[in-house]
Amino acid sequence: MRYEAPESVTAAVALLAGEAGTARVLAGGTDLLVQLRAGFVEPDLIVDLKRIEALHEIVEEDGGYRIGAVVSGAELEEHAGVSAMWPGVVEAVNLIGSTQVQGRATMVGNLCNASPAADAVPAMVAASATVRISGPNGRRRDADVGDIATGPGKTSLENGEIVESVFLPAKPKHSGDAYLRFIPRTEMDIAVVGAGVSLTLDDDGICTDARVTLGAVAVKVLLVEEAAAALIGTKVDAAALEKLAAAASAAAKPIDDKRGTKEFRKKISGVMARRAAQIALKRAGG
Amino acid sequence: MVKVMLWGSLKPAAEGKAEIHVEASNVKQMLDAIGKAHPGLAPVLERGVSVAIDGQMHRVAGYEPLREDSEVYIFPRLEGG
Amino acid sequence: MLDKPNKPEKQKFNVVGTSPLRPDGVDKVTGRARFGADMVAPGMLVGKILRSPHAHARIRSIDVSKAEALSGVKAVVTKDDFNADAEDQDVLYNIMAREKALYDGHAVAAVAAISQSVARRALALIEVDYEVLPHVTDVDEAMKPDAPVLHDHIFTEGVEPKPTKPSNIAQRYEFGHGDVEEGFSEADVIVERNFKTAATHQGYIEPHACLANIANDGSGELWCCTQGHYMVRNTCASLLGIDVSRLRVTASEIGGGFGGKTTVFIEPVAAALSRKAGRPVKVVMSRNEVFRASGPTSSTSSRIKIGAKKDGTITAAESELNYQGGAFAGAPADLGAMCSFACYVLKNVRTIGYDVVTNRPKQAAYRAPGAPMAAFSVESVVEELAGKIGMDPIEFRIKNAAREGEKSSYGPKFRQVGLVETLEEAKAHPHYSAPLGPNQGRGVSCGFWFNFGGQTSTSLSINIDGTVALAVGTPDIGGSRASMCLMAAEELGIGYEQVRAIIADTSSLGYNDVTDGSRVTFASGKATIMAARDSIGKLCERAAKMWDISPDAVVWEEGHAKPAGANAGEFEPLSLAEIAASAESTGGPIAGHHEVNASGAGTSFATHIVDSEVDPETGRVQVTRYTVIQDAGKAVHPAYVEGQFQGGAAQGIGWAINEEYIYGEDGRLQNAGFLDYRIPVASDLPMIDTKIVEVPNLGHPYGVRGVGETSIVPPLAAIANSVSAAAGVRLTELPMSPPRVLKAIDENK
Amino acid sequence: MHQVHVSTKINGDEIEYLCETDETLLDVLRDKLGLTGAKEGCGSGDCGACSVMLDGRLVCSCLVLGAEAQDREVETIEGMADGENLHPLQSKFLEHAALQCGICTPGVLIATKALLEKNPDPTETEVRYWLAGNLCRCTGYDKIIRAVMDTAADMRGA
Repeated sequence: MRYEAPESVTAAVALLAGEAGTARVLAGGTDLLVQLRAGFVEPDLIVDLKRIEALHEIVEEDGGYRIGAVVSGAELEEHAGVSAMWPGVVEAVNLIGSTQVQGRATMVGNLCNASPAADAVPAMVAASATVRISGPNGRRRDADVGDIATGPGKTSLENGEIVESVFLPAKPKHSGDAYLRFIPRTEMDIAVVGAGVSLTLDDDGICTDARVTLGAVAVKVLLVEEAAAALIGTKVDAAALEKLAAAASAAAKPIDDKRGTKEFRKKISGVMARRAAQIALKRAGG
Repeated sequence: MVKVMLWGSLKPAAEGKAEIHVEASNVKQMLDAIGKAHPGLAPVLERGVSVAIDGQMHRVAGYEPLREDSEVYIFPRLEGG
Repeated sequence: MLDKPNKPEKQKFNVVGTSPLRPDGVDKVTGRARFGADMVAPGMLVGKILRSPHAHARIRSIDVSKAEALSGVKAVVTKDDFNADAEDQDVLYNIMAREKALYDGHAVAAVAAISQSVARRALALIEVDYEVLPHVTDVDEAMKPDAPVLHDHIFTEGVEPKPTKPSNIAQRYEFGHGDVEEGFSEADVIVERNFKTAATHQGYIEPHACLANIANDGSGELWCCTQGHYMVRNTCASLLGIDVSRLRVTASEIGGGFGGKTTVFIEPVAAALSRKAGRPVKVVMSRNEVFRASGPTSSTSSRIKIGAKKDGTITAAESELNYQGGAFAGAPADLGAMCSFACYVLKNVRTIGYDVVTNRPKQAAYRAPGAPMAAFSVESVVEELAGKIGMDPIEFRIKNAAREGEKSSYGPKFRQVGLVETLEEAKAHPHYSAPLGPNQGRGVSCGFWFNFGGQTSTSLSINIDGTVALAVGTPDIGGSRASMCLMAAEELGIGYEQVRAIIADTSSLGYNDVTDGSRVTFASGKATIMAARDSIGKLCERAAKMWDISPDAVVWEEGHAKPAGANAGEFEPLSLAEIAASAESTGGPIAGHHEVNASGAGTSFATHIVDSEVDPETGRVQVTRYTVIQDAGKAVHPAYVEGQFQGGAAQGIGWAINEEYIYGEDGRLQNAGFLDYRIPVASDLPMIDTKIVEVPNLGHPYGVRGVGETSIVPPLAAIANSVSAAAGVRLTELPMSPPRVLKAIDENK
Repeated sequence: MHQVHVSTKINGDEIEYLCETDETLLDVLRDKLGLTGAKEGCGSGDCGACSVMLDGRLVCSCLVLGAEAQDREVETIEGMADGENLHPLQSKFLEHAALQCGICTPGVLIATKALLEKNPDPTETEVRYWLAGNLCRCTGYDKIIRAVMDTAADMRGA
């Protein structure tokens, strides 16, 4: 196994594209090193992105924020601007692992690891986040966050492509977001169900826009439009929240595994979505 | 005579008796005596047993002295964590 | 019996009962302390073990030739490298599979190589031809007549007539007295329920680790983390077919054991590799290996029936307890059965225990082995019965509680015991009457453990400067060196700081039983006190020599030799330091020794109070308040006694709520890591309040009882009782994980 | 397997080592440099026993490659005391009997030191959540939390 720590995105992409064997990108490493150790992957090349200065940055862009691929959870939390604008996304990232893991783990890594239970992803999708992808020969493209992971451990990224940043758009007035997950303990578990909600109110407190997402209940994050529809046009009152919960439970397509049963996950999907919506509502000033 | 009390599942090997009386002045003599009187018990005794003498537990009691009126309980060998 | 005074020899203490800093403390906060994996030796190789991926499989053949041929591989061992005539055939089979692999994780071969990566590659080159067999991992399934049978030599013992067909039920145990049927007929209220508990793991943070350095002639050294290095020495010698005297075992600092390090797993393998390679070999388990291939607890199923009169008198009690103990016989069904009703005085009682084998790793001890599961089911029924009668659950327990002079449920009469005292303390504790919030419930439970004595050998040397070196042979798993120093200092009449305790290696002291059964502070403590007394006798002789009077005319008081009285003569008292300083001229070194198979251990009881909050929409349980009240006999080092109480409670909370071995349809362990085997993290727990009760054990000069194990007995039931109260429905299966609790709530609607 | 040459700073000392590319920083500290204070309890970032500071961030050294430490600064438990003077946290852990077996203690100390440097006045809940990645199986955390709170109060007063 070769280890390379290039200093530019171009060099990183070239290394990845030029590798005939298996290559893996190292951002925070909190998933990759566990997989290496367990023998799940035996790459021929590891490309460490942390020597690329540009990927450490959080910059304002069009009223939103562009967050570099190797910004750790701890760094994100310390960024007052992002935390104020998209508290749900920051909370979601901060739920990944322990304080120690927060010192390393990145939201892009969480995305590209493509676990169906990734915490950051439902929150990013709820926030309508996009990613910027660099590929061979200077190609660059933007994509919706929800289109990156396609199934457990699988992404839509092509050979040689890396995600260099996430863009969280400017947040409209009277908007709020939240992410909640269900775990048996208070910390350190993988989400049994995750729910992200982002909503916008008008001046009268009527919900004009909403995005509701679920994690860990399908092969990839679910954007539940029926659940969002349950909120739009309402004051996000009890009746609307119940409708949202029912829609979320109905949309969940979970499996039985060591972390929870199908039946349990479906039910909890509704509970988590409802509770997340209540927090988002409060944050929107509702 | 020392009164020896067997745990329930040993009763069949002692002709259904839960209580045996033997002459013995220490635990070794007692175990020898009951093994002789009830050969069915011998394999269990050989594997090792713990005993309680007048309420006092002994994980292993070899030559622990017994009184004429001692009350002894035999148990499976105790293990701890 | 009971004709002794009800006070221990000593009741006024100078240093015992204080909580000074531990002798190994600075090493442990600076990273200097050396644990199992921290030792190195020149020329050391890395040892790794190949493990079965199948729950049950016949091993047709093992081809190690490719592994042996790999550059950097220095030895490969299989079952053929061990002594087939070893005394304990089950341990032999467990450390290296023979004709069959009996569980997912069962060792089948091992390699020693020059590096981790070479060792890993060598394992991949070993070819094992398996014939996969049907498997069984559930206790109830394993007991069925048509279950796959693990061993053709197991015929259920303890049943008449003796079975003619082999089965997975190794033993049936029965205890009890009186007429249970008659007793139930006298009851006004009877509660009968079935329960289940999942297998849990001790969860020590330090994986098993050892460094073996065995010469080709079979003599050598072993360094390892263990609760009993003498046990390791004797077992390894037997499994390798070498003399006990050839092997010297040193116990490293141990990063938690809780019973799980009372047997061997990798030590004989490392020794066999080292002998074959002629070089030191270090073997360290990964966390995955710890879960799959060390010794978790039994999982259990049980049925409990208790009847009582309206006035609260229990008239009869019956328990049937099935313990799944993994691939070999020896599950603590007997201990569980004996402990199940030990908290109560019962006229009519019958307890039955079954020891069942399955395709899982062989269970090992875990803090009061067998008792927590039994207490879970019994104390759940006790709480429910109290509720049906309309009695306060603590009053109900006090009415039936074990007391001095009463016959225990397992037979013998109790000596001086402290159950009623813990219950009275619980009743009076502010926790018991504090208001509860919404969705909260309170539960109580009692617990019992025997506590053991056992073989102990201790040595104490008086140094030239008046300090004392104490050598004990029982590994220190919870601060026992500090307790030993306290007891030696107390007896010698000197300061705690003047005594330093170490854990001596197997060649330096006589045999010591394993650190288990909550025996160390009691048994090694007793031996330490006696060794101190032995040295005091010698100190007095030296003083007598210096004064030229008879040794009988010298007494030892407050750390000084003094003339026994006016007739002995007028001499200024001689301090221990003064006598030590002139040792060379008075006869040479001064030391004390004591060797004993300690008896007189005192049984221990506890009462726990728990508040839990249940999220009715998710079934999630949060323990919000916890109080442990336990009889310590005499708390030698109160802070560590509290630590034992708190640690046991925390492990019990994990067992009750989230910890479980999860097996897939394929018989493989699904959650062999700390991510999905969920032990409590700091944010899961409240502060754990403690109250030490001291009802002296008359079998110890200071009244000491063991404290380490009883603390894990009450939590399962106490939490189940609190969760049941909060959820409004009786929970009968552990762990009370969210899906299970939510299902119970929903079904109760 | 070819080895990577790494120059780094550990507890203030300039250190160079060669490591295999798949070796973790924990492997390097323990097996190459003899700094065995950091422990391996799980190898997957779930127990915190291998906690170290990397460029001022609390991390699990089992989740860092040895090769990544090039030009970084690493602090381990071995560097916590100042000569023969223990760090206040180390002293308080002893005073409060906040350790039993001691295997988790180096990691817990490194983690709590990082906490108090970031937040000198944490609540009990903040301490508990900060330490959620440091498993302790002996103490039930009670005395650890008390030791941390007490140290924080002392250090604020100092």
